[in-house]
Amino acid sequence: MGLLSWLILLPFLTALAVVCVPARRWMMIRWIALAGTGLHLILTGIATFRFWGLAMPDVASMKTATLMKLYLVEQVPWFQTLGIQYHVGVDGISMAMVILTSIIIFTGVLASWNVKERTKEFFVLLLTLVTGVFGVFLSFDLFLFFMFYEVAVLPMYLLIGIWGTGPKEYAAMKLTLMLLVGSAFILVGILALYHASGLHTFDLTRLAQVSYSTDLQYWVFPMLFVGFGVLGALYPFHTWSPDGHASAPTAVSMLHAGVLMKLGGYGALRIAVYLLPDGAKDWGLFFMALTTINILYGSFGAIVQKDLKYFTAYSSVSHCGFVLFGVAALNLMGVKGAVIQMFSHGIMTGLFFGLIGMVYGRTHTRMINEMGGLAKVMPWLAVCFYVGGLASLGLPGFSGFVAESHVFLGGFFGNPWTNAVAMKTLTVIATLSIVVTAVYVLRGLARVFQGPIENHHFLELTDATLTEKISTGVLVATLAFAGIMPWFLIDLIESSIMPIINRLHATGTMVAFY
Amino acid sequence: MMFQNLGFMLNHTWLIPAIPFFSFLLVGLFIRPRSPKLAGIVATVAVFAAACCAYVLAWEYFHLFPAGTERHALVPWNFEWLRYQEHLAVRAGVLVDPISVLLMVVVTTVSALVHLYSIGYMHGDQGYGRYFTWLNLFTFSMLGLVVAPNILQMYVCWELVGASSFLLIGFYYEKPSAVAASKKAFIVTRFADLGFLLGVIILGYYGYHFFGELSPALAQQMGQYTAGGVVDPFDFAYLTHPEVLSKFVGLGTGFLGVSLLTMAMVLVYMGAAGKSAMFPLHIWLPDAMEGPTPVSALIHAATMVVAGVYLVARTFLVFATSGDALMVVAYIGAFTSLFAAVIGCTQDDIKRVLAFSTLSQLGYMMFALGVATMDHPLGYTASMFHLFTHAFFKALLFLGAGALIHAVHSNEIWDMGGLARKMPITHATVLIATLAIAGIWPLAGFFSKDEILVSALENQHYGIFGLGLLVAGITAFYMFRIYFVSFWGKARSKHAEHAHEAPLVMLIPLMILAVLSVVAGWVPMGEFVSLGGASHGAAEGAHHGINWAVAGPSLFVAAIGISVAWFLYGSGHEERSKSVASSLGGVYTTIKRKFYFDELYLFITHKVVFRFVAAPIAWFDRHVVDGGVNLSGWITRTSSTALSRLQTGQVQTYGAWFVGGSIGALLVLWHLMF
Amino acid sequence: MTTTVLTALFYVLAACSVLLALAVVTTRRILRAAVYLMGVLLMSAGFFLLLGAEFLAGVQILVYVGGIVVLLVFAVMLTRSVELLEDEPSIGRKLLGYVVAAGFLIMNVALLATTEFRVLREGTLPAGNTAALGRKLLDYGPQGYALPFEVLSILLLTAMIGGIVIARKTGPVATGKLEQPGQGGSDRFGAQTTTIQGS
Amino acid sequence: MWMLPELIIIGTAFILLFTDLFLTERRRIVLAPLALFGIAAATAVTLYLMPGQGEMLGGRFAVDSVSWWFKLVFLLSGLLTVAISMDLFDSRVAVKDPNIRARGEFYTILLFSLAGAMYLISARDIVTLYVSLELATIPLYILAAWKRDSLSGEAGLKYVILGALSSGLLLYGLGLMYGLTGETHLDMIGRTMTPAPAFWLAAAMITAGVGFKLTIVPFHMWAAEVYQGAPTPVTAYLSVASKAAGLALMFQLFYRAMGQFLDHWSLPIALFAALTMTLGNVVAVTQQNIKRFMAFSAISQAGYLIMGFLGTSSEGVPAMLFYMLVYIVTNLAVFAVIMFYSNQTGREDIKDYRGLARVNPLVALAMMVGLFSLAGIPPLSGFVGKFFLFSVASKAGFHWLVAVAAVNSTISLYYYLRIVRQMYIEPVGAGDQALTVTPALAITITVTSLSTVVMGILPMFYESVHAQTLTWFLPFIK
Amino acid sequence: MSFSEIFVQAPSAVHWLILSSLLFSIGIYGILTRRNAVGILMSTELLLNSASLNFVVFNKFVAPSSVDGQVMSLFVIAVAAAEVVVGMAIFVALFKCRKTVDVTQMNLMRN
Repeated sequence: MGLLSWLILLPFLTALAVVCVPARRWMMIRWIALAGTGLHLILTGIATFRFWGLAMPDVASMKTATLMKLYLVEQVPWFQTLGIQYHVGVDGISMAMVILTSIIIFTGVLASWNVKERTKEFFVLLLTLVTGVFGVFLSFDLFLFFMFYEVAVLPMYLLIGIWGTGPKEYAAMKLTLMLLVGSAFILVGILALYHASGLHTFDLTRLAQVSYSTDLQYWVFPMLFVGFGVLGALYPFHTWSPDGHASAPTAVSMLHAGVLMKLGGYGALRIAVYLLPDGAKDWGLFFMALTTINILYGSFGAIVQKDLKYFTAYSSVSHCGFVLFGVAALNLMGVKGAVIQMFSHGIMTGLFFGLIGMVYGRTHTRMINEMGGLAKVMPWLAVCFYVGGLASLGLPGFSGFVAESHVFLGGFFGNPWTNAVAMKTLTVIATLSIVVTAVYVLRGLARVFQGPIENHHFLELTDATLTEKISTGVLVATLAFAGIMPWFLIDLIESSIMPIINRLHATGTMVAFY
Repeated sequence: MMFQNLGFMLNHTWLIPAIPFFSFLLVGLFIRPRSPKLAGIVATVAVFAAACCAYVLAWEYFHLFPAGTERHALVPWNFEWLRYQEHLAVRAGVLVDPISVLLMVVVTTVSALVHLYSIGYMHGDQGYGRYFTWLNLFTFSMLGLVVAPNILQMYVCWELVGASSFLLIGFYYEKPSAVAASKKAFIVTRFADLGFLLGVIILGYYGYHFFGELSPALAQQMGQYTAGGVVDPFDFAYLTHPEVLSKFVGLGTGFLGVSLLTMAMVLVYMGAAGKSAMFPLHIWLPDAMEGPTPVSALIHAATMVVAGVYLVARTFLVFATSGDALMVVAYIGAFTSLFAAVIGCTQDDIKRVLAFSTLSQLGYMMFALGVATMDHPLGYTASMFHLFTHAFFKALLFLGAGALIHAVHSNEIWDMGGLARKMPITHATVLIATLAIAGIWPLAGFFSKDEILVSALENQHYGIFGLGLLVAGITAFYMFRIYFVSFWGKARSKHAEHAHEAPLVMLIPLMILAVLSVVAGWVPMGEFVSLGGASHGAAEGAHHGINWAVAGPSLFVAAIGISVAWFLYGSGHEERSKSVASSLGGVYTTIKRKFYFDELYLFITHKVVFRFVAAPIAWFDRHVVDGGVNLSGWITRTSSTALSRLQTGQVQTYGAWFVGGSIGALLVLWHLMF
Repeated sequence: MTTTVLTALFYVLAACSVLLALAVVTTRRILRAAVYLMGVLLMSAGFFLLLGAEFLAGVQILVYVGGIVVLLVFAVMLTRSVELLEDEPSIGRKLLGYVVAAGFLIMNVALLATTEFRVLREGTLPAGNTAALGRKLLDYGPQGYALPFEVLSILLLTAMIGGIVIARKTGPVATGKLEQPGQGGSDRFGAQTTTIQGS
Repeated sequence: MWMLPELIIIGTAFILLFTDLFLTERRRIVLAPLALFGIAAATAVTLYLMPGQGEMLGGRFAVDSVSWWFKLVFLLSGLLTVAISMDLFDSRVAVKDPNIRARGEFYTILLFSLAGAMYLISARDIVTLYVSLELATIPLYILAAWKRDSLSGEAGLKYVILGALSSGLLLYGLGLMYGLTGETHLDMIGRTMTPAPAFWLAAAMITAGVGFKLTIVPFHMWAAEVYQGAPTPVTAYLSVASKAAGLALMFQLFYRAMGQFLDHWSLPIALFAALTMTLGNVVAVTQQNIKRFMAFSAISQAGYLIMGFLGTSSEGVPAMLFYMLVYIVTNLAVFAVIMFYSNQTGREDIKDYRGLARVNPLVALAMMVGLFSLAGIPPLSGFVGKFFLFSVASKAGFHWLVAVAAVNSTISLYYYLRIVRQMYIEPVGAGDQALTVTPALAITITVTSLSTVVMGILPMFYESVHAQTLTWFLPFIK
Repeated sequence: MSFSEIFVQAPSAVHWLILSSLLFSIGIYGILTRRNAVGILMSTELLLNSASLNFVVFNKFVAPSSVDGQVMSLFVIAVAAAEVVVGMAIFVALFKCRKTVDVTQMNLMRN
């Protein structure tokens, strides 16, 4: 059993370990969860280094490759009669996503340190969820992918339903159902591809060797893209996200906004665009327009929000718009920007929701208007919040800028298949968001942290505890690291994006299986 | 390549931005939590070190090239920071050329002095450590901006200075007005940066496309002064290369009949205008005075606000290639200088007056650049010269004002008065600065202003020349207005009566700056800074002494301004000013209310954007989009109840369905078969 | 000549059986319906004779008329339906019945009339085919129906046991359900009443 | 020797019948284990004999791979039903139903019906087919009415009336087929059938008859009341074995007798499937009584099930068989919990399940696993089974049907989550404490829910079905 | 042709089939309209009867070589008997607790 299988399995084993602990020993449960996720962080580090060592020699050859190259591959036949196999591997994109997830879940466990009621179930579900997420990022067999995809979505229902706040059942149900309707479309698309390819396999790398008929691509691509788009908060299928995030408990909204929403962009890139280049060319402009709406709509929607979580949720809608925008731009910079944005937004929004949870735990309100001047009593949280805010408005020095500049350049540079003027126009419209983002971020933060303290019992509030400092510190450090030294991230993902781009340029060509 | 025989400092120019950066990290993360006092000292020392490096660098650079040869722009050190794609990367590095050296000197000097001054000024403030952290951050960002060898690094540091200015303006975060001001500053400049970004993207886009057509020899020739010998479409070395510029011209018109180059440059200028608070985007600067006074001195007078000017100077060749963009620069600059000067006459907050004077001086620099051309590039030099001198005397003015405020605990000039006797040193220094800005011989302002006016005249911009002359007069007027009101006459407030001289640590910077504001003008700027960087450049070679034909009138105008100020505000007869103000009536209030621009902006942001864009969108999302989702759920439930009505419990109805169903099946089959 | 007689006989019987059948489904006195049904079944015994299936006709009379109808009469008795005058079905019900039955009939006639059934397996039915039937039923070979015969016996046994178990007197019987409103498809009340009786 | 399983079942039935006479009320406790043992023995024999081919009685009774799998399905559902029903007669349960008596006959009749179903799939001529179908069905009328209270009786009444109607229609159709070919042997009918107009009449009749057993809309309406009124074990049996019998009937008639017209059938079957799953799911959304709710869920499952008939792809048969297998296990897991709960509390409403996860966490977990598997959530077996069926539909080109089905499974998730919500999210009702689980149910629940998981993860189950039945129907479709 | 001639021509398969389908439809009508459960049971008898008639008809007109059809109808009669037994038992049991067998009142369970 290889490293990657361990990466997938470790959270699940941790969950099992938690199951074995009697429920009243909640202290022990927390530590087990923390240990498991910490170990996972280490494993991820090891995997990253091994991947680096293996992948760097191939950079030159990948520049022209049209087939993605996987490393640390494990292939075990599963339902042979349908050509389903357990096929896990890793390339730059999934590596980045795994790192992201590993960080988020580690910090998430820290952030949910004070979950007292039904601790056991909470961590079991949380870890199961993460298992699904890792599975999605590492599996390269569509059946396996889809399986993990739903495993990642479903525990959310209970997590929100049980530990949530506000209209939690409604939010949980809405979230689950919308996401599963999305996955229904994905299923249709996957099956159509499976039968169209005639290869009798669900293996992504082999399905990519076929060039599908144009009309098939024409109707399958939107199905897949929208299906994944639902999870990627594609307008107008995004409305699960504000309610869901608002009523979810801290760690869950961290994980959900930070990681799960990335599954959408990941799938849209990995499966929709990679497998169906012609469809992507046909629909690119349409989805670019849609995501442009996303970007502005989300940021404008965030301006008038009263609840901090809704505020962040809408900003997430806007930022995830960048992801899909970059993907729809169909060129290297756009796609690269999309991937970087996935990473950076994951960290950023994880930080945001974590902080909101911590502030809420102290003030017991999330209403922006009821706060004010908190920077005086909780400077650490304030600083972290400002870092997050500045990162989210794309301040250079944080990863947000790297991503957004990539996406903008990508959109403006255009691609050979789409009307250049239209793409440029959309890009220019999208760039407006950097102003709007500044407006809402500064307004929100100023309301919460600056100005005099009106509510006097706020004066007794304390700053972050050690665990909270660690979790937020890790996230902030990651943001800054990715922003100041972007080349690590770029070198990591770039050569894995090349095949997708090359395939767009050279469609219909059969290339030998590596 | 010529990177062997460089001096130490040239090879290690990166130290100059790096020192403040590391001290920022050090102070911010480790020292500040433990001992604020130490933090202040470390930060100050660091910046002083940077300043020394800058002086050494200047010495080395200006002696690098034998006299008479062209001073090339060197990029002695760079590294690939951000690779967008093949041939489209950002090489972060340091660019050393006359103006960057000039700016480095100015920034480090003023910053160092301000740090020193702040030790005294901020003493005992609870945010002491934080203050120095941010100040270091700013210094780093500003230096990074100055040394940027490519336009994207410039944008990056551009944003960073914006952010640090935001943090420093909002330093007193418990003061709502300060918070509002910081937000305003950031958002307005952010809006401007949107233009900058778009300009950068457009330049990058076409630059990238031309890059492919470039002959390797040419590329190699472009990169000959760059470490690594490679240039990228974002590099200034590439953008300002005549070959590339001609290609840009070849692009022809984009839409609305505006050439793409012009469009790009106007957008870039939008960014510059935002930072330098040119006319429509000027509103943030006066409010920015909510920050601590030293901050205003450093950021909003001496350094950051001139970044816009610097940007235009940096890309001057591109602007010049598209003449229209340059005209935009010229006229907006000229208008701003007048506009701000007029408002300046009516303000009572000493810092605001200084802010408006800054605006108007920036206008000067801008139109100086605007009026310059490739063959009469004097304005370029003049602008840089004025930037240089202005940095010193304006910083001095602010710090002096700071001293006054420190003494009387108020910004209102009408709370001051009679301070000349109580604070002699401050008085002396401020007087020097005031004379300097009024352009009195032989102080710094005189020479630079004179050179600007000359350049305007040389390029037949008579209107702008006249306007400049007028503004010179007004400047003298309002500067002496505050001078008279605050220093002369009798004390108008209790604090003013018991005011006493500032501590030494604050006076030292004042005195140093006073000296500088005297001598800065004697620097033969043409020797160092000129377009194409040739020392003894052709055009201004003749222009060493003073062109009295221009200097005379300007001196005369200044004298008039001063005497008017004396007549209205001299000790004893302030009531005259009141009568004048009342006689002007509506006009006066309009000016005093800054032509109601803030109200206009408030209306646009709050009333229009929030109420008519954001709120409707939020409503739409909750009720229409989300409504759609809920509707689908409702439909399901309703149809469920409707359909379950079929289960009447009547077995015979079921039987009817049964047989009917079989008939239906038959019909379907029949329809399919026949 | 004989064919003419048989033909006439067919039509007569057909007419009678149809009329009787209609009477079965329309009469309001259930006992009469039973009698009419007996008539119908006798008629079809006649049909069997016409079709040359004497044994079958016999079985029809014995089992059906002698057995089933009697059983039905018992049922009528046991459910005290004798005296009660079954009231008319509602108009809607009737209409529904007409439409569906008519539709069914039309479909049938339309499709059957357009199909021509020709002889597929030549041969002549043995005059007295009782023996043939018997052989068929007891033959284990490819021609025989021993298996369904056995299965049928089990079926009848099951029916018998079941009938006894269900209809026997003993055992408490949950009463008082009638006043329970048949709402929402929920038989919670029912379950609870049984609970009460159980405890 | 091929008939051994059936004979064992019948033999067991007789033994039960007679031992019942000699036992006192208390001793009757042994009867259920006896029945269990008999079925287990039959299952063992079946497993031993499969996948042997062969025929007896001159071809009236034949076995092949598919019939073995069906027998396995029947036997398993019988086994589990008996296991569940033990709880019904267990003296320890809180709520005893006085009307449930005469244990021996109960099992005898159940086993007879089981035998009928097993003969059904082995029959090769319409006579045996019809008779064994009746043997499989008529006992169920009795069992439905077993409680003899008004609800149960009503269920029996509706079932018997509609059952008679459907068997009449089916018989009419069979008659026409006989008339069109002059054959009684199914294979011969299949070979000599010609698409005369009357054939479509017969086809429609047969569809009605099959649809009745399989609860295809609009022939499904009996299900709701019968499921609700019948004793819970019987409901469980109906929802699995009776449906499986319907599928067997459909195999016999659609593949054997009408195989050559199969591709014509695709569109009608797709329509029926879409109609069935949609109506079943939509109506289930607002149900309150859990048995009635399960009825509609079962209806929608039938809709998914017949997707396997689409097209003439050879994956259809194994996919349907595997899904049937998965379905009985999963459904019986759920019914075991329902049985447990109603026996302990006498409650059968969805909202009565509130807080179950707090008092009986493991039972609730089993219930959730079962429900999610029914909804088709990976990695549970329900998902895998559905996936294969969808794949068949997609291969036949019915992408729209796949979309409808997938969206439907989302709707179904909506109502399954209603129960999960009651169990997990809603607070515990005042004074609820842990309910005792009888050993029989404990074992049943454990086994079923575990195999629900295992069948989805271990490929061997599907692989063996696939390997044995992939090419089964090729001779029939020409 | 004249009235008499129609009657004179010997009944072909179609005549018989139309007859049986008439009976069948009448039976359906009965099932759908009868209020008394026993009456409905009778109507089902009509159904089965007409179906078995079909078999015999086909036996004569399609496959006279063997008596399969008659065998089938024999079985049908037996099955009908079983059905009646069960039905009757259920009705009687139901009558015990409901005091009626009117199917239109059998709607305790419904949505």
